[in-house]
Amino acid sequence: MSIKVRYFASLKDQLGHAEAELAVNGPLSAREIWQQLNPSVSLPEGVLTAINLEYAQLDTLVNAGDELAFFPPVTGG
Amino acid sequence: MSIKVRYFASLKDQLGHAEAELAVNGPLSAREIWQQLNPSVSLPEGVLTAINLEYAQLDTLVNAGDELAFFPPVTGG
Amino acid sequence: MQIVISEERIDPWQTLSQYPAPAGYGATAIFIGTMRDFNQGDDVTAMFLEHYPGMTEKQLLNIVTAASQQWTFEDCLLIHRVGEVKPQDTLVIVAVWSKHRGDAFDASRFIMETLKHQAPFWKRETLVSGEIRWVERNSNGYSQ
Amino acid sequence: MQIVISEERIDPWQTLSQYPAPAGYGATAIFIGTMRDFNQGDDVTAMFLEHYPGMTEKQLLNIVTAASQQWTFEDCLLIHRVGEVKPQDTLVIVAVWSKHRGDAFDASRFIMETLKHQAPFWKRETLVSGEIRWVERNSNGYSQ
Repeated sequence: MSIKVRYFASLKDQLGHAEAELAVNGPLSAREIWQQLNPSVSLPEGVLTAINLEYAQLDTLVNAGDELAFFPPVTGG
Repeated sequence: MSIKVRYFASLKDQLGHAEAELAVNGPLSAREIWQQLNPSVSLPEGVLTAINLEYAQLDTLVNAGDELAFFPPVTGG
Repeated sequence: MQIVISEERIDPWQTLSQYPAPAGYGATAIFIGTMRDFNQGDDVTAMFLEHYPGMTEKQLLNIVTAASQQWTFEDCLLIHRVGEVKPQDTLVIVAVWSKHRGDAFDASRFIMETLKHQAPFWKRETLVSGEIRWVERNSNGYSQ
Repeated sequence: MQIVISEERIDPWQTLSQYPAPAGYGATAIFIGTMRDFNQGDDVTAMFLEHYPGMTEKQLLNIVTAASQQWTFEDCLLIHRVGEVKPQDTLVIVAVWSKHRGDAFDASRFIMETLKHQAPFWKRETLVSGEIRWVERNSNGYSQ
């Protein structure tokens, strides 16, 4: 079972990739998932996160099968 | 020397005419001019007045050669 | 800046598409007022928009000038219909072009509200019953 | 109600002229955001608008739904451009049709402000120098 992780905009450029998969045995927080996937990159200040296309907190638990996204502040409009 | 007086909208309909001239010897207030021109019609509540195309008060003095207007609350837009 | 009193029907999209947009704008806020076929519980079949020629132009210019002293914008187009109008006709267009959206939003709304309470226009409605009546007062668009 | 993510250039007046206006409206408030050729002191020659497909549509729908719970309006059209854009291109259109002008003004502004802070779009600018940079943050359009 795994969680699909997506990165957008400057975060994607910084990490050098747009997507990752993390195999999990149980729920993990968004913050923990970042740390496991990017152990050498501290979570950027102001980063936003979404679970299954809705905004979430970094402490929200993510389950296997969920889509988790990390992105910088939005700048549309 | 005279003052030109104009009425608009429902006020014009009520009085039955759109314009009047009042011969004057000196300045009169807008209120006095109404009373001289329409002695049997009391000044309607909420009536607005303009002198030379700018809003004025009923107590503002009007001089010979000025254009004075009376009209109900505006309803454009 | 352009202020127009129009006795002709106004096509808002054609008018706006033909208006030369100013340089350097990033935000456009537009308000369009359209005649409805219903007012105060009655079906309205036609309307006459009376105005005070000369004072109207002067007051509209005063209003746009006051807006330009309070907010920063690149250009403003203000068109108001007069004469005989029918339901679905455009009555008024206010368009403000600015660098920043806050200015365009604020200025267009200020112009519209101030026009509603200061510009010498008066609406006379013809109801489906044949009755003709003057609209007595405009509402406040901020508190709705 | 229509929410559109567009990879094609948008002609705002043609789009609005072709949109079927709802019955019974008297007020239309429209905001159009246009790409400028200047940002934060630098000449900008092109821009790429990245977005999060799926989440974008969902968030825009959330925003319009929230507006419809706070204000009464007959219809809303919301279009946002994505992909490669050039100066003078339309980036966003918000149009709200309502019976009363206060609702159209308030709802269109709310939708625009909330979109600016919640909808997952990101701007990447190409400067005249060749430098490419991500825009870092949107400003607050109420306090400008």
